[in-house]
Amino acid sequence: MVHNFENILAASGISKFFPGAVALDKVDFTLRRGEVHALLGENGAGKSTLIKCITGAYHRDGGSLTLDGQEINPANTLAAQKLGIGTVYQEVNLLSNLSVAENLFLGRQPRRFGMTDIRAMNRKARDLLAGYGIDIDVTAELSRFSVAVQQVVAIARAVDLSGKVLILDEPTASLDSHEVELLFRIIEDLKKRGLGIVFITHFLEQVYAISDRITVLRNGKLVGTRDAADLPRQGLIAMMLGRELAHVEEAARERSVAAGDVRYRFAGYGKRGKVKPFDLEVRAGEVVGVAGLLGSGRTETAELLFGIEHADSGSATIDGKAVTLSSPRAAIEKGFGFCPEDRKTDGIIGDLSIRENIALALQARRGWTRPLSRAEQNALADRYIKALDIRTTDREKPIRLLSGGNQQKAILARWLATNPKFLILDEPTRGIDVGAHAEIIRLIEKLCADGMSLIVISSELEELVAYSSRVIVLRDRQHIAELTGERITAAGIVEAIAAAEHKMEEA
Amino acid sequence: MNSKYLPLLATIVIFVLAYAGCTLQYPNILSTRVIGNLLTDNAFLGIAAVGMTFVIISGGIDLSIGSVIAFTGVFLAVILQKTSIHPLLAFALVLVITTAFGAIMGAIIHYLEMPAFIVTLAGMFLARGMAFVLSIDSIPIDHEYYATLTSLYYRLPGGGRLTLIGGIMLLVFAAGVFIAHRTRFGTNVYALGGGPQTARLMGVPVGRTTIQIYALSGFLAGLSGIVFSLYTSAGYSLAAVGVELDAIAAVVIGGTLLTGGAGFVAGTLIGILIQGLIQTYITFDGTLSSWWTKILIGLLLFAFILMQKAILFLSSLNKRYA
Amino acid sequence: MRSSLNALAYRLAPQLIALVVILLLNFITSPQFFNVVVQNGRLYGSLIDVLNRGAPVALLAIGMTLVIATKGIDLSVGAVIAICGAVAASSIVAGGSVSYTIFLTLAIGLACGVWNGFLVAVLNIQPIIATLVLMVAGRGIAQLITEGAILTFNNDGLTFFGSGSMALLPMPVVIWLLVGLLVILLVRRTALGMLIEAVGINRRASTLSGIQTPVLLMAVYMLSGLCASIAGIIVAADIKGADANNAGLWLELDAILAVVVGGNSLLGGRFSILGSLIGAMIIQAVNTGILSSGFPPEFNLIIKAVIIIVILVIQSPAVQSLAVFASRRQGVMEQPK
Amino acid sequence: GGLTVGFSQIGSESGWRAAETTVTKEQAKKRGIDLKFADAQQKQENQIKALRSFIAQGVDAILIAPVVETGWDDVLKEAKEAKIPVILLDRTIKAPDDLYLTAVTSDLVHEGKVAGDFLVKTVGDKKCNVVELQGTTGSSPAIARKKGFEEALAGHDNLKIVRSQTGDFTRTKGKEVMESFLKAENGGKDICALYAHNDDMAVGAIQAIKEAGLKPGKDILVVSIDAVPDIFKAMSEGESNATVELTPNMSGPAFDALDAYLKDKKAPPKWIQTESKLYTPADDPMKVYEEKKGQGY
Ligand SMILES: Nc1ncnc2c1ncn2[C@@H]1O[C@H](COP(=O)(O)OP(=O)(O)OP(=O)(O)O)[C@@H](O)[C@H]1O
Ligand SMILES: Nc1ncnc2c1ncn2[C@@H]1O[C@H](COP(=O)(O)OP(=O)(O)OP(=O)(O)O)[C@@H](O)[C@H]1O
Ligand SMILES: [Mg+2]
Ligand SMILES: [Mg+2]
Repeated sequence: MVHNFENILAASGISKFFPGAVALDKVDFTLRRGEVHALLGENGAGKSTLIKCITGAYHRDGGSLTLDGQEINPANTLAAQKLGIGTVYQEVNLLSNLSVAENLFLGRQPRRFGMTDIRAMNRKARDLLAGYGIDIDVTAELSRFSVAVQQVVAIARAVDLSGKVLILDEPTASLDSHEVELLFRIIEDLKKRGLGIVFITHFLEQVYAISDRITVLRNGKLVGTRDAADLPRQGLIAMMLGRELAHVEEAARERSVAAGDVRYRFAGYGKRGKVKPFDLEVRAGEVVGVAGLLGSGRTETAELLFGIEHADSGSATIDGKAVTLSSPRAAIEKGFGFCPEDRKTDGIIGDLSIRENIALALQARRGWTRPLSRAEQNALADRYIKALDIRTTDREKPIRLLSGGNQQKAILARWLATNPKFLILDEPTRGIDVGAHAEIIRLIEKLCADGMSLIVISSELEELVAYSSRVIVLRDRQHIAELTGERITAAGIVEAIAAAEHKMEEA
Repeated sequence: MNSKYLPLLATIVIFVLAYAGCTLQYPNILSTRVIGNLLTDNAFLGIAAVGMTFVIISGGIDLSIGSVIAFTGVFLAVILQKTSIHPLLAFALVLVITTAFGAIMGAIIHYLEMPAFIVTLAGMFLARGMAFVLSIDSIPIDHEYYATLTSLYYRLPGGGRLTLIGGIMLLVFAAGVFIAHRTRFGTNVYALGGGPQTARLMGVPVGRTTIQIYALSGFLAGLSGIVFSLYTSAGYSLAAVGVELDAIAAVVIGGTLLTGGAGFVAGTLIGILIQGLIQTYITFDGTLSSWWTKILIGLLLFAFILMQKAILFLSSLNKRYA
Repeated sequence: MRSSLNALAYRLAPQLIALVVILLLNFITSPQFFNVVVQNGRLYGSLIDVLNRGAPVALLAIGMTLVIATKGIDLSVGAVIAICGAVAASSIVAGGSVSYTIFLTLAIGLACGVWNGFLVAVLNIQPIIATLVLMVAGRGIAQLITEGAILTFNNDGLTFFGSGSMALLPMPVVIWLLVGLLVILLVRRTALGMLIEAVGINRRASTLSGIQTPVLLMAVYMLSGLCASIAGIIVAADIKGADANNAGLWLELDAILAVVVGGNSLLGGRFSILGSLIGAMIIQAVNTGILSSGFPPEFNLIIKAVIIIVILVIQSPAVQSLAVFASRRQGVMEQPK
Repeated sequence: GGLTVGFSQIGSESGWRAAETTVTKEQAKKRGIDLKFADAQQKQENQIKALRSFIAQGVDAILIAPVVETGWDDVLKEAKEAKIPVILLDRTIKAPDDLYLTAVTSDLVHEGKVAGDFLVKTVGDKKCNVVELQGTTGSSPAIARKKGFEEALAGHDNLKIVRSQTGDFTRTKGKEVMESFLKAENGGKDICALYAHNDDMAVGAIQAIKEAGLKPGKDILVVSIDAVPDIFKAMSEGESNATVELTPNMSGPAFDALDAYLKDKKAPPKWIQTESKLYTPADDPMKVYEEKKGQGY
């Protein structure tokens, strides 16, 4: 490895071992001044681990780090921050009990006469967020805001902290195109100021949109570093997966196939302060996509359907029979399943093993008196670990030790194990690598061919377009449009959202 | 108004209502004498509860404070009896000891990754054990400086007294509010309560903050012990048994979440006053047997929690997002 | 089967080692400690005393383990002991039959659990404060029943549970072993254990997975109340009287300590009842050891504190991982949450 | 009539104290006194609070059973300034004696001495190993009763305290500690007498002795203090050898003194000592038991 003077950050021979797993095996990585360097790889390849080794969140087990030619050994993230390395970790790592402003300025609050100058802090916070097009009450607790807003706050904080290096670990996972554009503009700006930027994502378009160089990891090993311009998309995927990926997204399917009878009917369904009453029909074997901007009420719609929130108006019928969905359990008994958006707080049971996490919903439905035998659980877990390609050393590993994308797959497995008839997926592909992404889309199509009904919420319009037979568009907690047939295109969805905006402004 | 102040507001509303209710029944309760007593009699509990508030906001718990108060009292009594050093010096000495005691517990909690409940439970045994070893007798303190300090008070109109120790408690609360909301340390305490892993990733010095929190609690327990020894002019190794539970109850009634991350120092003051009010009410009534006293204290505690829940629930109905 | 036994032994190794070390210390300070003889048809000796005197804490620890596994805590168990002791004594004194008395007492214990469970699961009150209500009021209720006096009784049927014996073992030992075994079978032979762990680790995610969280929480507090009521019967039967003022006083702390010394996390989740039972025996071994050592009582607390600290330090994750990865430096932050 | 008197009781930690409370309430009722009762749950701070609150209410007099000897000066001064006479019940305090009207108590050290003297007399010249069950560590009865007992034993080298441990004044602990004593002293064969700081511990210990296959009262002499009903039952069965009475009727003499003081301004003596009567099986224990049963023990 040439230690080029242009390198602002150089990591060489980084190793990291976990009990029973080699997460990083002598990985080299260099970051130049003024470049955007994409760090890519499958779920569990070791990207986040590398980042954490660089920022001192983990103690590395081998290798060295230099910043500006100087050897560094940040003992913790605070030390890294002081060295001018700002980081957005995967999953929003902010404190939801603090105010937005406090989150932005934690540890470096402006002070006057030795005490925190709250007014100045709030002012600076507002200014900072204004640069990202967000105008919110910065004194409110962070938990009041959606994942997307939180993500932007995390980015704003990291950018503000980074004097030399900015590291972004899947920062765009819960952002929509508008915010992504904003973020990219800011990155360009920082680039000009000579910062080095590390960018981790599973969206290949975004990689090509802004990166200068690309480093690929596989199974904790370095595969190689290339200039983005010289690496075609197929080549990149091959580097990541170690094999060619057959037909990535060209499975443009003929819609209207197998759209059976209407099985689920929600009429005037809504809840005051959450979602305005809406009508929804779902047929057997169809995928209903749900689109909308951030905070438009998609997740809340899903929560209403699954009985987490109680509808205060309207009725629900299944196969013509009226039902009440008073709790998740009631919904599950009717054959519902729900894969939540926030896997950390709503999905995984961190300390339980992958096996138990997968078996959980099925077990809950069977009741405690009829335990799944160990052998049954093992079979179940093995089946889905294989089917969804969950990367793990063994099924007894606590799920919190899995990489983000693999956790997502395990949650999906939990619901598939219950053989649901009606499955609600909220951002199912968030943080999932290209290989698995294709896998999941294929799975959705297969489920649907088997007669399952699905509702899929996604911010990735292409994805929605690919498998939905109908797309519901939400805005301001209101169902404003339903697209069918030919009208289901990315452009069509964007148009529907914009049209509503127009209408509202006129009103 | 910011919704996070709701629990605090609920507590204040309940307190005012309860006080009004008591006054209707026993007009004397509104006298400055009773109000002065409320402050004086709960001074030591209040001071210790401020420390407990910080600990609980950070997601921990400190069970050692009652024992530390007893230890402080015995230590002061013994040292003032056996040596001729000035009480102020003795105060400084004991504060150093209790602060260090707290800091060591904090260090054990952090570095050995042990639950605070257990570490401070051991600390509780240890501190009281040390008090026993110093002396099992109750020892009066008859230093004239003590007499001077205890005779300091401000006479309120109506015959009540704002005593030195009552004043100290109010000052400690003021300082506590200031530290919680106006210093980086304070924000770090809340950050720890929000999640130590996340806080660490965000660059909060978790170890240092943990140690500081328990050191602060130890310091305040020591100060509370000094106040207690002024209050009783004595040291006794069996004093202040169970004060930690009273303090925890006050903190929680004051709207602080035991899971950490949210709460108010000022709320704790109200919590203390509510408990004091319950007791005052019971003595004014004066007809309850020992057991009915306990049952009533339990029921009133329950009633306060319930009212708090009710107010929060009602207000959440009007909020847009739960 | 064998491998899971091995895993169990490995998991409980620190507790077992601690128990052995304490017993050896006891042997050193009082050499007669291991003498066990058969007398009056039952085993008799300091070692048996440890098992026998540890019964109330062991019983409480069984329920407490499950409560703690759900991320809760039950401070009321000491008071429930007092209530149930008082109920049992007054029922017997009033002429109730033994079986009726036992039934009534267990029902009252369950009712206490229902109350706690209701506050925690339905009203969503923080467990420590919810159970504090009964901790404070409960002792008052017990005194109300006995009117503050020690209610003595003389009924061989009831005293049998305190000082009788079965298969050479004192009844209290038989009872806690039996209850322990039953509860372990109950949670491990059914899915209950896993569901409880899931709720303790992530309540919301568990609810979303279809677990009936409130029912489960309620059940756990009820079991804790039941265990406390059994302990209450034993404590009352032991002294042939209900001492509402002192029965079970501060035992909740011992029970929590037993659970933690048994290697369970206070943050909920994974639990081992067997570990808690060993923890209870460790604590009782310390107590009995202090009594038979002949040190002046002023030192009791210090000795206890020091021993507990040493045991916990040895068990602490930090020291353990230090021992395992003797030289290699370990990640400080292991959980990417 | 028409007096209002505040009574700050320590708590209800033992049957004896419950009896004291009952007797006090009865005495007040008999004299037409309006008694304001406050239970302090064993906490001094609660007692001080109660006293302050009595003063704020303007009661005519205050009775207090102080939980500890020290720490009362300030609040007693306040009472004095408010011209409210204070009478101490069953325990004395370390404070200038002009701060209270009088103290109605037994002599705790003397109680221990009476128990000790009984043992010395009973044992005679025989060699005798005594085990002692102490009260709650640090409590004044435990300290004083130990002291008095040791005074009585001084000079009698044939009597020796071989083991002494706290039983917290409770039956359960009394039994548990006695069990360990028995095991440590050769199955109890080396123990000739038990001295317990209160009857409750003695009752627990008697059971332990029986369960160890020995005869309490014969193989091991049992001496204790308080004279609660249950010990008389044991005595009638020959299982206890002596108890020293601590009368629960402290309030009777207290109210008498108060009446005299309020009517005639006659200051009572500073210490009204109650009798520490020794009961042995010769005193018809069952009769005493029946007498005492109704007193709320
Ligand atoms: N604390 C830990 N203990 C054991 N194994 C771990 C731990 N943390 C991570 N791993 C393992 O290390 C590997 C790398 O994980 P990492 O989080 O770095 O993946 P990633 O490339 O960021 O994946 P993703 O795209 O899903 O975020 C995974 O196989 C994971 O299971
Ligand atoms: N820019 C914003 N400013 C203020 N509040 C917002 C903003 N974005 C989202 N929110 C709030 O966050 C909450 C999240 O709503 P919800 O999760 O139902 O939206 P969603 O359509 O599912 O969006 P997401 O893509 O984040 O999941 C909403 O109550 C919304 O009001
Ligand atoms: Mg990652
Ligand atoms: Mg959403």
